[in-house]
Amino acid sequence: MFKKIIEAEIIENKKIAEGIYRMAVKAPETAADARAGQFVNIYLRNKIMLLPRPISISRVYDDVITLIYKIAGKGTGELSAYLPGEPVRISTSLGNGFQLEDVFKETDSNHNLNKVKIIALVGGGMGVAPLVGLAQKIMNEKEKRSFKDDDLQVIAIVGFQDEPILMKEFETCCNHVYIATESGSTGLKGNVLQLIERKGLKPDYCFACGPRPMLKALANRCENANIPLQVSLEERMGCGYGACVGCVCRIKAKEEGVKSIRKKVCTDGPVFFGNEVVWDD
Amino acid sequence: MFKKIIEAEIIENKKIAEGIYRMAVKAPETAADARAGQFVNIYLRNKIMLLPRPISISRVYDDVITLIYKIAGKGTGELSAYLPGEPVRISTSLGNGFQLEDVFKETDSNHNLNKVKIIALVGGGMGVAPLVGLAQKIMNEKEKRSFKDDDLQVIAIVGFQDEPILMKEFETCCNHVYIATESGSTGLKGNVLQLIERKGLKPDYCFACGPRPMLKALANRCENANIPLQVSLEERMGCGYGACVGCVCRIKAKEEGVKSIRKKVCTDGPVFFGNEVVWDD
Amino acid sequence: MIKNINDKLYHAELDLSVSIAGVTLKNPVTTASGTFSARESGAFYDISELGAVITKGVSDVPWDGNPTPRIAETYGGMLNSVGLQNPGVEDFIKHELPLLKSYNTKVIVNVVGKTINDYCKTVEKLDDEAIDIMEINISCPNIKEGGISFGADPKMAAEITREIKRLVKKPIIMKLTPNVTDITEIAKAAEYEGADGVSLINTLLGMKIDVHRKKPVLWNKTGGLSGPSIKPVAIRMVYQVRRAVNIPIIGLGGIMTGEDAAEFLMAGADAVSVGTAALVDPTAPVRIKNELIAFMQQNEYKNLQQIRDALA
Amino acid sequence: MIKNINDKLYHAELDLSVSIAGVTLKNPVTTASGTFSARESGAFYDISELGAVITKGVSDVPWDGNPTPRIAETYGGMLNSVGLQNPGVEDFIKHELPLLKSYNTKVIVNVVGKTINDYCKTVEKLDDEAIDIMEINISCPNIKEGGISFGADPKMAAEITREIKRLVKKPIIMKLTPNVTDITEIAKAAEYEGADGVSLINTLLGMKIDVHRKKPVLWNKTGGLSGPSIKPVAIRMVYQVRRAVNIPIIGLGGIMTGEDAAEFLMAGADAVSVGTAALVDPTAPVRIKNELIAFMQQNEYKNLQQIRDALA
Ligand SMILES: Cc1cc2nc3c(=O)[nH]c(=O)nc-3n(C[C@H](O)[C@H](O)[C@H](O)COP(=O)(O)OP(=O)(O)OC[C@H]3O[C@@H](n4cnc5c(N)ncnc54)[C@H](O)[C@@H]3O)c2cc1C
Ligand SMILES: Cc1cc2nc3c(=O)[nH]c(=O)nc-3n(C[C@H](O)[C@H](O)[C@H](O)COP(=O)(O)OP(=O)(O)OC[C@H]3O[C@@H](n4cnc5c(N)ncnc54)[C@H](O)[C@@H]3O)c2cc1C
Ligand SMILES: Cc1cc2nc3c(=O)[nH]c(=O)nc-3n(C[C@H](O)[C@H](O)[C@H](O)COP(=O)(O)O)c2cc1C
Ligand SMILES: Cc1cc2nc3c(=O)[nH]c(=O)nc-3n(C[C@H](O)[C@H](O)[C@H](O)COP(=O)(O)O)c2cc1C
Ligand code: FES
Ligand code: FES
Repeated sequence: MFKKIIEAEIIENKKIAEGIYRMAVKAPETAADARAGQFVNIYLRNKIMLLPRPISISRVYDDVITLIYKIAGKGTGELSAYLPGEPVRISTSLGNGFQLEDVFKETDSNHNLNKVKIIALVGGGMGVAPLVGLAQKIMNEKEKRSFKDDDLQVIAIVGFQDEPILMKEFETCCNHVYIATESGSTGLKGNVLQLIERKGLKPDYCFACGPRPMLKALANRCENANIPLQVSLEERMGCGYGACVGCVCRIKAKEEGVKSIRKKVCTDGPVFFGNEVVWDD
Repeated sequence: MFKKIIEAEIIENKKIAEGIYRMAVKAPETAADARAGQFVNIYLRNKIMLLPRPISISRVYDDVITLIYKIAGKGTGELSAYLPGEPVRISTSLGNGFQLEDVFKETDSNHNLNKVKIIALVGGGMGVAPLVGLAQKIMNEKEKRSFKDDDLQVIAIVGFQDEPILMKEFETCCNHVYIATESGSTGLKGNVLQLIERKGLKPDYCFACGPRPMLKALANRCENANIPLQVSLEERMGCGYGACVGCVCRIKAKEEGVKSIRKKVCTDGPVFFGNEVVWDD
Repeated sequence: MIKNINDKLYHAELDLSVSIAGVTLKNPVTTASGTFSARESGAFYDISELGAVITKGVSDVPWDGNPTPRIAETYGGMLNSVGLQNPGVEDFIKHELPLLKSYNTKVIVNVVGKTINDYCKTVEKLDDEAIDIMEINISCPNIKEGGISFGADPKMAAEITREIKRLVKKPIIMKLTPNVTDITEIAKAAEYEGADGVSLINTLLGMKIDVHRKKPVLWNKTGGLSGPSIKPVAIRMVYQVRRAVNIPIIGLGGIMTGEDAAEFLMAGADAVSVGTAALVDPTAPVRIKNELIAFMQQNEYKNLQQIRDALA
Repeated sequence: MIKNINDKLYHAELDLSVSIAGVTLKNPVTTASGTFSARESGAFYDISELGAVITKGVSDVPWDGNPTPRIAETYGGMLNSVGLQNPGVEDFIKHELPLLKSYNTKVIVNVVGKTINDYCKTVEKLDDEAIDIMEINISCPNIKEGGISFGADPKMAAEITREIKRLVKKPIIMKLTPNVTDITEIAKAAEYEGADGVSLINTLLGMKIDVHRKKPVLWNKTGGLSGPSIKPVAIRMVYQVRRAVNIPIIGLGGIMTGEDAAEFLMAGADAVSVGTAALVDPTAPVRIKNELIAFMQQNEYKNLQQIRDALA
């Protein structure tokens, strides 16, 4: 199937917190094969801004996808003024999402073999957006496999500057939600790493999305504790589909003689294993 | 009084002929001192087009001005999509309009002294737009001075490619309307010069606006017949208010030793006397 | 916008073909180096619709490129400081070229190097491969050594052209930088030394500072400016170079539409490349080809030469 | 957008002043040459609000400029080929200068010429007048003789700077062209010969073809590209020149907002000029000054030097 840029219809575009919006977009071709951790390119109307804005797919319901975005500049500022009923130019789904196969790979027939008992979704700031979709997806998988909570628990560990977002969504799909805020207004005063420490959380598998310093600290912790970790990275993009080599990150090389190579976040990622990433780039 | 760029309200924006629109704009500060032959700068929304679009003020009613424009490119294309109720950024009135003082200068107290018995308004294509306002203005002046048609007649001599515009407006304000079309669909098949010839029209004073070749031929004719002529010129503009010296035309010099000088259409014009203009520039 | 126009449909009336350095392109639209990837661009459109593909720069050995951020957006344009990251010519021949050859289009390989010797090693390896033309990038502003200096000095441009021409049988096109006082000097030097064509322009050297973060947006500080904002400079240079040399010109810089492509042809280009537009709209190269066809039909041009001859 | 901020209101906390070549401007915002006219710009705002006005180019004798069309619009920019039409220095001194002097702002007179002798005659006449600084335009791309060649060659730039410095007591600022391979060479030559400052950039040489009318849009074919589309080139050059010379820099090229002005200051400019923006919005110079004040307040800068020192 060819990838495409489509004219999608805006269903909803609502402020859900200070400077943060949820946009629901009817986009059958995007929704068809979207998976948690993938993103779409949004092409703006103001033609002085040429480059598409990459935004993670937060959730998918039938042929509607939802996007959670923060006003970070002129482009996202433009988005926030779009009205329901108006068209928006977006791409079909881009990048590689989170790999749930890796979690479930030994459990296909007999869930007693399942080694992963607790999955942690670790999110910081806007990084929580794709984790909501992931939580939903895991819940569906649990149902499909008739897993009980004894077989598999999903916990969300999320941190914010001040105002938490998407709490209801996490609460519906997760067994526990742990919150930290820098301001201390909700949950623990501090960050998600301190939260994990303080609550003594011991997940068997982690998925994470958020600011790079958070991801780096978490990767370090997971490596030491031997916990598999998938992270979704962010980088400034040109094309968002692999043509410009603008958006690279450094990944440990598998071949001999080479220490590391630069891979494209947009097409090789944005999701990588935490222990593949060279964090001190 | 400072000149200004104002946010005006669109009252009407209607197609009046193929590719031609009338926009009525509520703009008290522009309307306040607008005179026939002046123009406004329209500042576009699409910011890849930086330069204002100059459009003649066609008519003024109270605090509303009307603009008649043709879709000539992207900028006027954008204008044609504006909706009533929306704002439009325009300037207060710019340039020097037609000088009626010159016509009435010897008639102030006693209209028997009036040497001008027939005023012709000669328009080609979009050039008819400002002449409508002028016709209205002359009618008002006639009333003010209680001139009868014996004292002063106003005739419109207008030419078009195919479809005449603003005919009702001319008919209300003028004693006669003569029409030529290149296609022959209405009136004489030909141009306004041929129309003047054919109908044997002998005005005492002319005001004209239209394509340069028409103005040039008319200026030639008026000079030979010793008929005063005011023409409104067009030139590609940068600023529209006299800062960039982009929009010049060549005007015969009054000083000795210099043949001609370049003057700014936007601030020294757009209206000049036909015999001042160096037509073969 | 016209979509999916079948080339054949118009063959009877329209001839879009152009011969560049002895190689016939079925239409004049190519991809600009560094803005195209067979696998990823091919996910959006059928690459066989293009006159040729121009690959991203390949070098003798793998290049790592610059750290990120590598991309910044500007008013009607963008800056990049990718720094010519590429896996090296051998990897290119093994992994990328077979895929490119699977399409029905010509293959032009963009070559970069830090020394004349680098360039020579790369072109020698490519000369025996099933490629059509080599485009020698002597103009990239994003690497510290070499690169820019070759394209900014007529003597260096002459020398590198001469050395490469001595080594290879395949036609070579020199890709010129606009960051020079007189681009016709460089073009003439390349022509004199036997270059089979020139392509212009590469990016203008630019910079953007984030006044809130108080640092340049790009890690590399400066980067190459591309996109519609630079088109007037590109058109001027194509016009000047057309009047200075007789070899074919591939024109590029800010082409966003079929009319833009026609503007380059009128200025004197033989073919065109689409760069930044393909980042702004992944299907741009094909859309622009189709818009050019529509332009030719509306204005009754039968072939490209008629457009090139049209300028008064 | 903040309007009508009274300079005095902020004097207690904010110091906007800057000293250029021994002349103190009360704020760093000036008008770019060729985009300002005292009478006409003064119809839109109070000229006394600006740090200085820079006049359009004046020459020894009246210049007629180029035929029209002189203006073309481009993507995020514009081309002009006014060709330095002006009534000559004597007319300027008689008719324009008295009006300029009636405002409470510094007067910088832009000077153009076709030969060194032309420049010399003009600056001598201006040197005894009540002006503050002369800006020597050695960079206009719109005239056939002289002009561009002075600014494109370090030797010529040195020579003209030397000759003018010998003649005048007033400070001189050399206005540089971006159409060169290495602008720091020109800046260094000017500094070496005693220039009191440099201003950059003038316009990039560009061209636009009307593909429907099949001819260049400008009568003069090529013209100078200005506006926000060229800002990245201007920022890069100011950044480079700041690190090459010690004399003051007036930075310009595409400044549309107060943040753009701050970007030039961070890149190393001492003051800024607003050109094309004033055509797009007649009140731009004052608006930009007010936006710069707002930027300084929000980011707690107390003076311009703090902005200039901010870049990491
Ligand atoms: C894979 C991916 C997924 C993302 N998902 C989300 C999401 O779900 N919700 C959300 O709020 N934000 C998300 N972002 C960040 C979002 O793309 C930027 O905030 C947005 O592009 C800023 O655009 P702007 O015009 O408002 O800001 P400006 O700062 O004015 O943007 C200027 C330029 O910088 C680029 N840019 C700025 N910040 C970033 C950034 N952090 N990452 C990449 N490019 C950037 C823009 O694309 C643009 O080219 C994601 C980024 C990536 C790479
Ligand atoms: C004093 C004056 C009064 C005018 N009054 C009217 C009027 O009442 N009704 C009307 O329909 N048109 C009028 N015009 C012409 C109108 O300004 C142009 O048609 C319009 O600017 C075209 O803009 P565009 O973006 O649609 O076309 P484009 O061709 O895409 O414009 C591109 C550029 O060329 C300039 N341009 C193009 N044509 C002209 C032109 N003829 N004159 C000046 N600049 C031009 C535009 O301003 C713009 O900068 C007038 C022009 C002038 C100078
Ligand atoms: C992201 C990016 C990468 C580029 N990489 C190369 C390259 O590897 N070799 C080269 O010759 N030009 C390279 N260029 C320059 C383009 O090929 C082209 O000359 C320039 O971008 C102007 O065209 P445009 O405005 O259509 O993009 C690159 C441009 C961009 C935007
Ligand atoms: C219409 C116009 C006329 C100009 N005339 C002059 C001039 O007389 N002397 C000069 O040194 N620069 C002249 N310039 C160049 C500007 O002063 C300025 O260097 C350039 O436009 C870049 O700044 P901007 O992008 O803010 O316009 C002119 C620019 C424009 C647009
Ligand atoms: S953004 Fe272009 S390759 Fe990733
Ligand atoms: S348009 Fe700028 S002076 Fe007339």
